[in-house]
Amino acid sequence: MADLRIDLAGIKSPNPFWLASAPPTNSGYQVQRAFEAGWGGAVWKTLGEPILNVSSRFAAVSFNGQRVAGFNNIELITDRPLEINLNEILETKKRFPNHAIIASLMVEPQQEKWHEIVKKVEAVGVDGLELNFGCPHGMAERGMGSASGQVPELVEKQTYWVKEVARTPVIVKLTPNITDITMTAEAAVRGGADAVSMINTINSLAGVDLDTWNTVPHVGGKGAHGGYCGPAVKPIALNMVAECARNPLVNVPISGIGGISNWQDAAEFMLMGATGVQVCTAAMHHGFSIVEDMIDGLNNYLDDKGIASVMDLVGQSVQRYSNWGDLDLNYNIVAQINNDVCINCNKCHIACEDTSHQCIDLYTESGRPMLKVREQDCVGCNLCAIVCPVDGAISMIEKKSTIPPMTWNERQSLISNFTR
Amino acid sequence: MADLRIDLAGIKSPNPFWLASAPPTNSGYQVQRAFEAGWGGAVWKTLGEPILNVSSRFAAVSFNGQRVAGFNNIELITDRPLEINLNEILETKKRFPNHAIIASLMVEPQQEKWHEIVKKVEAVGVDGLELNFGCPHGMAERGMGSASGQVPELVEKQTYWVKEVARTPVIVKLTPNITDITMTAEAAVRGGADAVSMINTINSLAGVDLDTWNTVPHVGGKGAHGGYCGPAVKPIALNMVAECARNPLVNVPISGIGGISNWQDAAEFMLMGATGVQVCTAAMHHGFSIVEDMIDGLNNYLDDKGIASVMDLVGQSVQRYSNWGDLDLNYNIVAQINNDVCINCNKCHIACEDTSHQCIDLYTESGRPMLKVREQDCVGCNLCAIVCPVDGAISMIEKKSTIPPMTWNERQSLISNFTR
Amino acid sequence: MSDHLLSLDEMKQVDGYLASGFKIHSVHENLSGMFVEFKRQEEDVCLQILTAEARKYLAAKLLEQTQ
Amino acid sequence: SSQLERNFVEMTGRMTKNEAMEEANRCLYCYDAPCITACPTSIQIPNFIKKIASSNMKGSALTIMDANPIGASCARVCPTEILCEGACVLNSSTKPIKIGQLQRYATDWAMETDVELFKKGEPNGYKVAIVGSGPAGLSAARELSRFGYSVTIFEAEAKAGGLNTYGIVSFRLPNEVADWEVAQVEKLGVEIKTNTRVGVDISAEDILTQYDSVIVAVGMGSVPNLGIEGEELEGVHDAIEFVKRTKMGVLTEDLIGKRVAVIGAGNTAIDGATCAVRLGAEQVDILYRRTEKEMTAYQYEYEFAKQDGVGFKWLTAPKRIIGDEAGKVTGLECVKMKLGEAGADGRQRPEAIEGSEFIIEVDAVIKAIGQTRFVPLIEAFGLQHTNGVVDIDETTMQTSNAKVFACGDVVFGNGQGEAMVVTAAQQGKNAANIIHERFKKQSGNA
Amino acid sequence: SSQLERNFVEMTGRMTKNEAMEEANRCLYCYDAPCITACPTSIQIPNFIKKIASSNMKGSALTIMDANPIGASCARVCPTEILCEGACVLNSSTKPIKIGQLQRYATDWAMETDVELFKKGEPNGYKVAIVGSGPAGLSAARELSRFGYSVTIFEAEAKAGGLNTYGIVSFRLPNEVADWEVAQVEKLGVEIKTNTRVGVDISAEDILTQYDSVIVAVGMGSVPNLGIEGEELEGVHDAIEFVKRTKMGVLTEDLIGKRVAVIGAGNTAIDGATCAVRLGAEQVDILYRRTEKEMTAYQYEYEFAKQDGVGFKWLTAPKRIIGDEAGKVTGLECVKMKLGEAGADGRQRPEAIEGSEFIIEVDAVIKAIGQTRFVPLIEAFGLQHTNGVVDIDETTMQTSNAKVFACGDVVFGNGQGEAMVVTAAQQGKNAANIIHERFKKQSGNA
Ligand SMILES: Cc1cc2nc3c(=O)[nH]c(=O)nc-3n(C[C@H](O)[C@H](O)[C@H](O)COP(=O)(O)OP(=O)(O)OC[C@H]3O[C@@H](n4cnc5c(N)ncnc54)[C@H](O)[C@@H]3O)c2cc1C
Ligand SMILES: Cc1cc2nc3c(=O)[nH]c(=O)nc-3n(C[C@H](O)[C@H](O)[C@H](O)COP(=O)(O)OP(=O)(O)OC[C@H]3O[C@@H](n4cnc5c(N)ncnc54)[C@H](O)[C@@H]3O)c2cc1C
Ligand SMILES: Cc1cc2nc3c(=O)[nH]c(=O)nc-3n(C[C@H](O)[C@H](O)[C@H](O)COP(=O)(O)O)c2cc1C
Ligand SMILES: Cc1cc2nc3c(=O)[nH]c(=O)nc-3n(C[C@H](O)[C@H](O)[C@H](O)COP(=O)(O)O)c2cc1C
Ligand code: SF4
Ligand code: SF4
Ligand code: SF4
Ligand code: SF4
Ligand code: SF4
Ligand code: SF4
Ligand code: SF4
Ligand code: SF4
Repeated sequence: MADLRIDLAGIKSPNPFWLASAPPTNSGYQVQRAFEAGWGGAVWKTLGEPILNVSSRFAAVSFNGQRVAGFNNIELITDRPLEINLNEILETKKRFPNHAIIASLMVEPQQEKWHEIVKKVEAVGVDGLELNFGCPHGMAERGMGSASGQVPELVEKQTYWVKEVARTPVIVKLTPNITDITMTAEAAVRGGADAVSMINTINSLAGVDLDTWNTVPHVGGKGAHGGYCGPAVKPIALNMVAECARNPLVNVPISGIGGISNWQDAAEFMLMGATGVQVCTAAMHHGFSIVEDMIDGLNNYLDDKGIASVMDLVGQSVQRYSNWGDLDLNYNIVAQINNDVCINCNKCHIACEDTSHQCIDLYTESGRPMLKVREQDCVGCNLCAIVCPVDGAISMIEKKSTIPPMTWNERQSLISNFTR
Repeated sequence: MADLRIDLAGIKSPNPFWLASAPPTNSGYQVQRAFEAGWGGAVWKTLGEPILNVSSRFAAVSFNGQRVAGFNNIELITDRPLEINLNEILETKKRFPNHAIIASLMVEPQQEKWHEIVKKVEAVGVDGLELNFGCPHGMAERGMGSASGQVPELVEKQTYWVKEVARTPVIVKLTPNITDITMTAEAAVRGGADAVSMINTINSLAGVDLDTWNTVPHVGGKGAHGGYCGPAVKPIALNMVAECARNPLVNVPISGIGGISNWQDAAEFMLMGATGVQVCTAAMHHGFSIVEDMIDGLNNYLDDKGIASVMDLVGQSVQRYSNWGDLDLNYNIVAQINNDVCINCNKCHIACEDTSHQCIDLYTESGRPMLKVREQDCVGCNLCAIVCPVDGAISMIEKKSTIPPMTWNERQSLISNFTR
Repeated sequence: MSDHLLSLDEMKQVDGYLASGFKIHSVHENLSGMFVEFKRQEEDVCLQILTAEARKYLAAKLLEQTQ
Repeated sequence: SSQLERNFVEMTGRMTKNEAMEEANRCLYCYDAPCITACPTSIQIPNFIKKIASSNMKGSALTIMDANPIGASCARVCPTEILCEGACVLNSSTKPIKIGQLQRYATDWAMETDVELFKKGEPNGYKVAIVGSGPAGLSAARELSRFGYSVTIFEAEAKAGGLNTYGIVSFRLPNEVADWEVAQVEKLGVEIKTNTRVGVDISAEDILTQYDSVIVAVGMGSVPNLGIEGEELEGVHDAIEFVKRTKMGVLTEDLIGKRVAVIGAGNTAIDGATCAVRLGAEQVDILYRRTEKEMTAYQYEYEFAKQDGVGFKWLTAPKRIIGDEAGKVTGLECVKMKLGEAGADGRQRPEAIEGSEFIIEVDAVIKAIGQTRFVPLIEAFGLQHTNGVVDIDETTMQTSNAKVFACGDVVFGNGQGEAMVVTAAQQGKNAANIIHERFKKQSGNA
Repeated sequence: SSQLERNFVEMTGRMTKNEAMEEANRCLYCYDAPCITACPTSIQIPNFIKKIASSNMKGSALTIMDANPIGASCARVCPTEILCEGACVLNSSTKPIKIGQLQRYATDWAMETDVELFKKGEPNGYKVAIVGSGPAGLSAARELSRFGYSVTIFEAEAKAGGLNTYGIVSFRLPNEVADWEVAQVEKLGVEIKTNTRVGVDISAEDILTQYDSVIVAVGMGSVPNLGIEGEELEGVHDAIEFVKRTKMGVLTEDLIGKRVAVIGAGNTAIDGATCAVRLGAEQVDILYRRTEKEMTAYQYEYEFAKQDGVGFKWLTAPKRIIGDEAGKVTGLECVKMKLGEAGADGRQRPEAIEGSEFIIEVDAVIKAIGQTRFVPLIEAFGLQHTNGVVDIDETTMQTSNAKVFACGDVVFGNGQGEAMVVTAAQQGKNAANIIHERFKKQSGNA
């Protein structure tokens, strides 16, 4: 039984699985159910001046018939008055003193407004604050959410205002709708943030109904851009986490968010630098009980690897993430096909033939169809292994290079000495 | 049999399906195979100073066991010399005079360099040019690709340089790794672009191997951010297309790219303003032949709707896309459950209970389990319908509102008159 | 949890004031919801509206009053 | 009785939309897919399945019906596990795609929406006569009509469709399906003269002179006699006639609770036996003079018959049918067999074991030992044949008369062809194609 | 012979990884899932399936085995279509999740990796004796040991496992599986005294005095006599003994080519009949005095037997077993039955039709008409019983002696319990839980 407890910038929770600020954390009833189900923490649905929501809010995209590969919403922050939320936080904290409750906050970019709300929520005993500079729609039009979050100076300044009064750790939640997220992460750190969390949702439109020509979702025949999340965004989020983790100026813990559906995703985020994770879509799809396998699976993984504490995972892969220019140009892998496992769908052949390097040959041996990679032509792109439907039929094998490692950067600097 | 021909800023093709600039358009052999299979056009793999590629280039993410929900690559532009590519373009154009061949170009941000390459490629008879300001990795480190594409001024200037000499239509391909894509789209238009295309790939990291702790893919144990594409990115791309389409300053045709896997996706992009589409991942996953159903399905759709030409689809839904502040706050829908179709998985109940508004009741009627929505508490969020695994079990029904339509913007301006 | 009954109640209160000759004088929104000042000649009452539904309703009434 | 009627309703339900989508999304969309090669009509299986997944239902149905004019019937009656599904690559990793069921899903959509799938070609002035409106004849007619030929089908029976209409049991192939396929062909302008038996109502000669080309697709005849005592007794049936009556809706109650012996163990025997079970027989046994191994019924038919409770008596041959004074069957004398030397066809010959005779009590005997050939008709057309199997060039389907082509069951036998709906359909297509190729050459349009 | 051995190898292959992943991803992860309710041991099915999908194999196996100490066997022998799979919501939209197969996939993983799933509890000084090491006894032992009890099992046979080891045919449940489950329990420190028949090798009284609690889980006895002439002849078998021999690896060739009659149509009859087929019998018939409708074998067993070629003779009862002078079975005289008035149990009573006697030639007769009860043992423990079925309180499993609990087949009958491995396992858990609850109350730990 590994130790699953985390300490993220001073916020402690029994395990690294928090619910992200979103519909699942809308009320005390819900957060208490979540804690009962095993969630280690909850970032309360963003508090601020209560807004109004539209009817028809969410849409999802399926992939090959599998539901909720991605999720889209045009919902705003809480539509309930602050006092009601604070009462429920108080009550929840009383019932679950060891679970983390973080208040997500969003107000207009004015010092007094931030001071006011921070004081109010800290008064009821939250374990930390998360500043929502991320929501991509609705609020942005009022200068809040991502409208702030896309401007490093505003992120820095508002973080600073919060830190002026906050006594609990402050997490700054970043928007992914930005050219370079490390810029806002750095700004948050400059403003005094104790941690950063990412990602909020990505600007998106789920689809167009081919019968009515309405957007999906639509509100009385009209649509607006929503925020995208769920499994589909995981690689985008993971990169942003990794970029921040390897940036020396972003020297604070990271709370990873975006497409986390199971313990494996969580472990990947943690290896890439996240101290804990937050989940929204997976809980909305399946209910709170999915945390059971998240906890169990992560624990079994750690036991299996002989790792005593989940905190020991944090950041282990960060140093392996670098720039393209620092990759070894002379490292070589080639595809190898195991014809005993291969089921002869020929997908690898046609993928390589049409869209890669035309080096998988089809042939017949004693009447049996076979495939073979012409290794000398194979560039090791991985495509065949990616499209292959059976485990173990295609392996990517390292081919020792005859020349020593050299990166693009090394090469260019070497060559530049000879450019006369 | 509908007319599938398109005319995108003067570039004509027998149908709206083009291969995007990527591995599938790497050589004449491939592009010719593609045209034989039915593709209407091809944007040649980006030409420029030939680069070097690393071994191990691609990775993909699965969703619930379904392969290639998203695709990730750390590949750069062509690694073959310009002359060889030009010869193959010439030959291909000769064999397929009615198909569109567009040369994708990327050189360092210098006027002569652009002039030189434009003249060379136009000399072999391409139908148009696409300026690649998008690739998110590798090239950016040399000031090309998205490093240019993220700076509106650079986009404008370079487009202008190209237009100085170009005699064929110029498409500017935009990067999605940007805070606001309409900014660069506008810049391209200011620079004289005849069209814009989007999206290129999104910065991403496909995953971390939980056994080796290496990045996926890795080059000799090291990774770098790649570009994300495939079905997962469609909602992000669709929104960017829509935002440009509804922006009066981006008054040029749009070539839609990003996650297009079938005719339905293509139709959605066209309704949202794209004049044609480009495809990469779907072809890499399944080979060129998938275009057959794209063409056939689109044609049947148009016939079915009684639409004579595919060009009549273009932009039909654009005017329905607006800002959140312009949505009607008083439009109401509620969920209704058809217990005859329902299979009693209770996913809607737990989704609403844990993560929405706690208004789906479970009860039993003559021994049969049943579900019912308490309509007065239902906010019409759609979540239950999204998670429901059977078609037709949950319908979202419009509830006539007792109060007239009013948008957020209308409401705020109304209220502001009373804020004394 | 269910806000429905509360919102009905709040809307009823709004209706009540309007029916008895009050007019909406001012509205003010902050962290605690919406504060509506009704006036009837010299009479002056302030109502705090908590629920989203009632806040939408109030805006509709405001529109009616201006038309 | 309504219970009997229910017994004859199509057994297999249609896939639900969820099921079809799930299955369609499982298909790998193989390149150079082995399932296509295994389908005699080479339906572009990955393509039609992809189209289901992309909701291009018309395209899906069209892909199927284009390659196979009898695609809706085939979806139900093909022995898929030895054809397309048997070749599916997923046999080796999970389970094969239910190609037949998906094919049914798509063609059912076409039947229900009654969408127009094909158009008659521009008339080219060339006339083709087709004798027989079974799968082979219909398939040839459909293709020829699309090419622009004026096509007339002569059909002896009152309804077109051949064995699809009169032969294959309705709990596997309901009449509506065969009827729809016939209607599809008629919509293309093909004239089907039913109740017109060539050789009786019109002579072969007349046809040969009136038409530019002739396709003979008459299938096979009735079940031959066993050549034993008692075949004339009441209660002795020809399996094909027996099934045909049920297809025509005649569901009599006279077999309820009775004992039935079926002679033979081919596809027809299975259909006869399972029909007898569904007509209420208490005990139905298939008697076969060889063993399980030599039986020609398919594995799935065998399994299906066993589920229906049909018994199998191997190495058992009938010797005499026994009747009562009223002329009704009461029993069957059988003899035990053993397998001896291999015969000319390479199969071990069954030999009677002397003195092993025994009698079983039965109320009905169904003969299902093959089908006779329409030798007089074949000879009236002047076609060379081998034991009633029309000799053809297997690639062109051409008979000994350059103007006459033959396809379907009429060319099946002696190691030539396969007696399946799907091969009949393919052969019909082949005949049509070769006619068209020749015509184009002749008229210099090549 | 090696062909015979192959006949007894497990029939159903294990799921491939692809297959398991595909199936696991199909599961909807229902809330308050009906499959759980339908599983007598209430395995958290959506959870164990989700864990397969997330590659948390240990978690998956643990979820199963935690709820069901006999989970590996149950994965193979549960009549899933009337239990978990029958309740799966996907029955209504596509096809049910193959829960049993997935359960096997996960438990096979545990068997192969031999991972430690459970740990013995902190010893609490309390001693429990369990009589019988079948599913019920093992299940109780596993739970008690986890709670901290010192547990001793007394088992009459040479190997532990009960009918899992000696009863259920190896082509459905190989010995390795039952052995592994026994080993899992032994690893928790449970002592299993095999070759120790209570009442013979140790008295009930001794046990009652030496232990704080006793669980009687002795199952049922052998098949009772038919009470007809000829039962002593060579070739007459008790179905359970007959199957047991095959489980012990004794695969004799003496049935090859022979005719076998099985009397009875319950689960044991099916196992006996299909074993006979696999031992090479040419003709195996199940004789049952009632009809198909009344038969107690499950639908899947019936279908399986039919596929194996087993014949079914309904409304047929044995009257006399006929032997030759050497004392070997040669035939069976039967009589036709009809269903008469409903008896006390509500079922129509079968009545012989006078004069309908007939003789069938058989070489062996397998009796499978139920099982006897261990009445002397039950009485030695001083337990109240009804016709040998121990009377219990169905929620606490307590017998008339407050110290003694009973579970499994020994309490099955008269409408009480179900004779299934999975219910035996659940009852074993229940008995253990109630013992523990009482203990906690006594020791004031509640
Ligand atoms: C009981 C049964 C079950 C079968 N089940 C299957 C199955 O499950 N799957 C499968 O693939 N195949 C099955 N078959 C085989 C399949 O039906 C045949 O292979 C197929 O129908 C052959 O098609 P055809 O067009 O050659 O001949 P037919 O379908 O026999 O059609 C020939 C037509 O020609 C007509 N005709 C004959 N003589 C004349 C004449 N002189 N003038 C005018 N018209 C004439 C006949 O009336 C008939 O309509 C089955 C066959 C039988 C008998
Ligand atoms: C042939 C056959 C096939 C079956 N197939 C299935 C199936 O497919 N699925 C299913 O769910 N169920 C099946 N069952 C039923 C299932 O095996 C039983 O319900 C289950 O084994 C009962 O478990 P138990 O622990 O109560 O008894 P048993 O498994 O009978 O175990 C009782 C144990 O007590 C021992 N014992 C008896 N007397 C004494 C004594 N005096 N002293 C010490 N030990 C003693 C016995 O040797 C035995 O080991 C089948 C049963 C049979 C006979
Ligand atoms: C319907 C919905 C509402 C959301 N509301 C908020 C919010 O109020 N505040 C916030 O910080 N993030 C909000 N989010 C973003 C989530 O907290 C989270 O960042 C995002 O969904 C990515 O995680 P996921 O992929 O696990 O869903 C919302 C997301 C959804 C789907
Ligand atoms: C391996 C790979 C290489 C690519 N190379 C280029 C390129 O050279 N030039 C370019 O403009 N886009 C390139 N792209 C981006 C594609 O053209 C396209 O914009 C992107 O893949 C989104 O489309 P999709 O979702 O259909 O794949 C590449 C994409 C991939 C997957
Ligand atoms: S790795 Fe790439 S180049 Fe090599 S065989 Fe596979 S697809 Fe072809
Ligand atoms: S993709 Fe895999 S299974 Fe298919 S042919 Fe290639 S190696 Fe074989
Ligand atoms: S639409 Fe939303 S609020 Fe309404 S019942 Fe469904 S999940 Fe609940
Ligand atoms: S999600 Fe759909 S199928 Fe499941 S219980 Fe709700 S309405 Fe029924
Ligand atoms: S026609 Fe028959 S063999 Fe061909 S694909 Fe269809 S079902 Fe398979
Ligand atoms: S072989 Fe199977 S998986 Fe491949 S295309 Fe054919 S049906 Fe699909
Ligand atoms: S133990 Fe049996 S009933 Fe329970 S889930 Fe497993 S297979 Fe199903
Ligand atoms: S009922 Fe079926 S789909 Fe639902 S959880 Fe159980 S096995 Fe999965």
